[in-house]
Amino acid sequence: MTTNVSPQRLGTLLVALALLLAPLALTGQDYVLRVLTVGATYAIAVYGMNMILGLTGQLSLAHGGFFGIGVYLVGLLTTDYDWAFWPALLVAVVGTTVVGYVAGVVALRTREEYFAIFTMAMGFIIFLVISRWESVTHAHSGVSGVKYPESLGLLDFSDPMLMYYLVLLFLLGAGYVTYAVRRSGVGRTLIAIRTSEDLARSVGVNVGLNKQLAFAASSTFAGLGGGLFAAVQGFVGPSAASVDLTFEMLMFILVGGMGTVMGPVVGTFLVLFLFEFFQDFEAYRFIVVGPIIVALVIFAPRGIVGYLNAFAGHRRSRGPAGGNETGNRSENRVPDTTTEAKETL
Amino acid sequence: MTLLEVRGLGKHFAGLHAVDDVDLDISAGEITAIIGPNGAGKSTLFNLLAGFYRPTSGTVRFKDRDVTGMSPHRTVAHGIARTFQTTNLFEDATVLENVLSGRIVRSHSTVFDAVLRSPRHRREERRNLDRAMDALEFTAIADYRDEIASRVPQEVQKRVSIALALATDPELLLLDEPAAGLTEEETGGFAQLIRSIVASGVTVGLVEHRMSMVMSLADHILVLDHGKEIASGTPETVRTDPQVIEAYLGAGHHEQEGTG
Amino acid sequence: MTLFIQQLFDGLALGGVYCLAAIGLTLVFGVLRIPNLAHGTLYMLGAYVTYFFLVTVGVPYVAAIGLAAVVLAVIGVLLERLVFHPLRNAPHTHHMIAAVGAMFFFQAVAQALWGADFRRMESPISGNVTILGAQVSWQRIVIVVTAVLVLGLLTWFIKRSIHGQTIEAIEQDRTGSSLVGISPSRVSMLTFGLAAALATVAAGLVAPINLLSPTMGDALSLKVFAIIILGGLGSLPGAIVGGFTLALAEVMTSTYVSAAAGEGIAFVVIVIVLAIRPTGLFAKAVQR
Amino acid sequence: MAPTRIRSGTAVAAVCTGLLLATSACGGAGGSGSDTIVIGYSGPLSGGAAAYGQNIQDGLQLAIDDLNERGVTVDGEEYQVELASLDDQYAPNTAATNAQRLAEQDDAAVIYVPHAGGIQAAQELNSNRTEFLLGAYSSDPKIVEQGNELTMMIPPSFKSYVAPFVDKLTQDGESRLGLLGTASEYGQEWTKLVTDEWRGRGGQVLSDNSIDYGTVSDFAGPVSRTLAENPDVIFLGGPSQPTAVIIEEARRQGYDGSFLLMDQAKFEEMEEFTDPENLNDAIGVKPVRAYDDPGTDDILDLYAEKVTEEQPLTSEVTLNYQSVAIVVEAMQQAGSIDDATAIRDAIPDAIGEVDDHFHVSGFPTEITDAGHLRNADLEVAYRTPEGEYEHLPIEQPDE
Repeated sequence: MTTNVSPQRLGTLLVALALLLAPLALTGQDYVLRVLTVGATYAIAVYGMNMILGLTGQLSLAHGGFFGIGVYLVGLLTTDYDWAFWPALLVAVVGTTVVGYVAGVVALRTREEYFAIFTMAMGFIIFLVISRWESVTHAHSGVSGVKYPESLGLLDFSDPMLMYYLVLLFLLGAGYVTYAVRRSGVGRTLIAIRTSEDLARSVGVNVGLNKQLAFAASSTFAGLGGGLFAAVQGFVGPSAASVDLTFEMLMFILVGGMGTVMGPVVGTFLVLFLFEFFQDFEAYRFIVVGPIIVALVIFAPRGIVGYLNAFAGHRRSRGPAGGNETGNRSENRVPDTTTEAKETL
Repeated sequence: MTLLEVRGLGKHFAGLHAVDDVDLDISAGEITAIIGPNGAGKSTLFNLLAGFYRPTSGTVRFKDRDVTGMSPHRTVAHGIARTFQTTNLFEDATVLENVLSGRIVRSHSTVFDAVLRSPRHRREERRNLDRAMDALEFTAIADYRDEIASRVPQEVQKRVSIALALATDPELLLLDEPAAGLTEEETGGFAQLIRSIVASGVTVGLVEHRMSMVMSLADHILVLDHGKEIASGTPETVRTDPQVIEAYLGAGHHEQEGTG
Repeated sequence: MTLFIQQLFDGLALGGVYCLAAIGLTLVFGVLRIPNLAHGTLYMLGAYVTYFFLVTVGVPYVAAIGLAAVVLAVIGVLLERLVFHPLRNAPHTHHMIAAVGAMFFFQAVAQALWGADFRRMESPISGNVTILGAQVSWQRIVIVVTAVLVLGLLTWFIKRSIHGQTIEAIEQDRTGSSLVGISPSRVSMLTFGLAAALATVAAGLVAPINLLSPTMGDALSLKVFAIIILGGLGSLPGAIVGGFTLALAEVMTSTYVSAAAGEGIAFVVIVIVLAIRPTGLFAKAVQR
Repeated sequence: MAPTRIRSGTAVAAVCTGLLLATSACGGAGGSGSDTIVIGYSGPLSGGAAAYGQNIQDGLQLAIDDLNERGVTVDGEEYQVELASLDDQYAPNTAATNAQRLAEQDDAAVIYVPHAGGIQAAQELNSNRTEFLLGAYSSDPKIVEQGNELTMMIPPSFKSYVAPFVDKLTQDGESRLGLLGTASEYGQEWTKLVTDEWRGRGGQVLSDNSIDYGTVSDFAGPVSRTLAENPDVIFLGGPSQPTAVIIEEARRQGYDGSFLLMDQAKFEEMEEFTDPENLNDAIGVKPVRAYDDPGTDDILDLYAEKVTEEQPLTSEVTLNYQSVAIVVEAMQQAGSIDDATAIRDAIPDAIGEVDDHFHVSGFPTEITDAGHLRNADLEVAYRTPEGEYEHLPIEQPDE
């Protein structure tokens, strides 16, 4: 470990600080706080996508569906079944993990594009079930009156600022887990799978099991994000489980940087901001936003954080860094069909 | 002592007998070479031993344990490591990271250890780093550890793949044409490396085309042709075996890459 | 029984539309390995451009479809040049997001040009014919016949013409074909143009029995993906069989089970098929 | 080396702080001067329901233009009225975010949302912290059943229609009802109500062939399924245009029974999309042009002149048009442009004070305690088998 502060750490610290201090700068601006809070719940789910796509290299398009399951578990349990929020959230997290694991058993039999489309179909089925199973989900009527998290001691979460900090806490947790995984043997395992399944197998990686676990873990994050989303919104409808949402999340992670620790946060907030900013153009905003997305994918295929990391890694000398700290120096390569290694933050 | 015992092993692909009724004993502490013309089934045999293919008949026993048809992640855990004929590395990762990935199979800490940074996890990470560095030094490429794997010279890449295999702490190392495409001089270095691997207590199985290298290195040789064993024994016996000579002459020039 | 016959014909007409749209998508995938999520928007644009020629300019129906197919072929080529060509070496994740960006753009443009409200496009082909007691409209018969015709022509094109053979060559072996002097770049453009034109024909045929709106391609997009996955990515016969299978499954499920089940059946079918055969019905051994 | 490190690290941070600042700044630009009244609107301006969203927007804008022309004075000060619109693509959660933005950044005291999901999501907001009066354009009665005190429900509740529609269409002993409604939120609610009503009278309800009007490529299948069961009456409806296509398809397949139309489908729009003959023997909401309120002719002209001549004016436009006039009048009565509660409380008095010009299609005569704007003499339209429109008064249930 180096003792001086690496650029990645500094960047991370500043992002964290910005997020922590945001509410203080935004007093009386509940709208921005709301965008940030909702964005943070998305970002948590995007960390899940990062786990399966960014680290393990499997493009799962069922993610919006898993998010929706989390949303509806909390939504329905706290209203129709009158549960408290916390146990409902627990059930949402455990429930989506289980659903994710079981879905993974079947889905991971397929590979590459087939896996992508297969999971897209699963996502669509989840959406159809949620939007059509009237007697349970209330279909398009949605669920209103989702409970706030019950207060813990003096903390009353009906205050938007506290709610924000609560979600932020979970977000930091998700970021930390990603960081810890990323620099551990587990992360090495997943990245090995992403780079070459055959080689990973030959060094003794149980490819099937690890993909399975990564898939389940990714849905855990989706469920957590979804559960919090339900509480933040108070009202939920089927659009919280749509395939469109999956693609939005995919956009977040791509803009932020796949496989990086900070990518999901930066990407999510940046794209959401872009969307909000262009709201003033109403329907025509997509004439601008569409090409921006295309341009980002073409010119910054590794995402903002991926790019900054490469930049930082490039500038760093080949110092005595610990193995897992070494940055990626292949930024000049054209992205290959195998997802590239994007190291550390 | 017989480390690996193969009896009646066969693999059929859609009507083709890639490996047919092969017996093989690999003794601990020796170098056993498998030779034969192109398409003889050498690589297929390796794939069967390492669990990449499931045999259609026969048994493989490793350290008196039946490992027939066991998936690769389990054979590696039991101590069988292998390299590939065409160098196969995590190309975008550094040399050290590549070798570290060989430690995955020996790691027991879980996601929770990683998240909680448990003492076990830290101990293990340290040990993994040490073992990886050992492997790099053993293969004499420690200087390249922070280079991106795809950007180092070919010879180094080949050494990385051996270091990667060694990092899994194998008892049996299966090398599939480790010196293919190298110069005469580099090949000499590799022969030296293989000897030192055996000296360090790891048994070696070797698929190789270069007769000179095989004859000078191997303690025991198995000759395959069309998936069948045509001869086996010491280099001396094999060299003079008429069937071997015929197979090699009949197969013509054999100094090429092939899928064995 | 009459109901069954009725639904059979409806299913065949729907299948024809699905096929025409799916073939373009599967060609693009087979040749370029791009899962083009924007395919549905090309279909939508195809419908509007046909509408433009038919209603605004006033050319005859068939000519309108033909002209629109040409316009869309150009748009398809532009899409390939501006969006997918720069991404030719990128992973499919990037293609998908770029396609979403293109989709946003095309939909917004269509809304800006033609408005958000539904449009109706009258076809000169009207009236019914009674087949075995079922009322089948001529438009639907035209759809089936055109689909079969176009599929036949396409097969001929791919087998017989130089360009078609190029497409097939690249589909089968990308590196090999570039060695024999075929420019993959030209083939990419050709494939995209062809795909967009086929989608336009599908849209031009189906528009008179439905309505035009900037989002008309969204639902189709998902289904067409289901079809080509079902058939096996890149497989022409797969797309044809998949198209008709899914259309009939949809129609029959909604008739004999429920309307909601009919909407979801396409996706249930892929989940089941892929769970059993992870590479689709007509999988080709694709070397990557 | 140190400088580069900082530069690269700062870049990440700069992106994020920049984003935060910019987010807080954006939207503020569209804000209001001291002499402006902002009416907020969040509706589907893109995506599948964009046409609907634009109709509502047109209604609001027409009213605002008329009001500005006449001058708006609140508490002695003159004001310009402005419309601030945001797109929510029909997503409830986006609608809520938009509503909050409109309330805080544009200081809109009244915010219109035209879909039940978005209305409910916005109600979670205005019952908590952000205070605004919600102009709820949805005929789903549950939006006023939640007891939200700052909701103003604009159209008649669809509950009002069900019994009279069924009454009319069962006069000759019709007993078999086919279901072919849209699978959208209130399409499903409607289907349920009609089913209950029909069964309650001993009629037979056939299989439910509800489909999503927006995604089905060919309506022939669902239609022939429905017809295969020989219905006497078919319930259907969604956006007018696909509804018209479905009706045409049913007639083409030889159906000669009656249609019971959900209130979202409008006769005047369907007439544009299919031969009006096909619509004979159908019951639905009354076309705007059939009203002879003081302002009806004016608004018909105005709409053709300012918005479009290609499409007919429907109650989607006029009901919202009228309600803006009421809200602004209420502001004048309350003497406040930003106190949502005061504005809501002034509505009962304001209703009677709105200039006749704004009475265009059944102007509300009261607002219920729950917040529903109602016209006591609500009528519906029945298109006879001969193609004439009959107007029938209906009873509205108590709320």
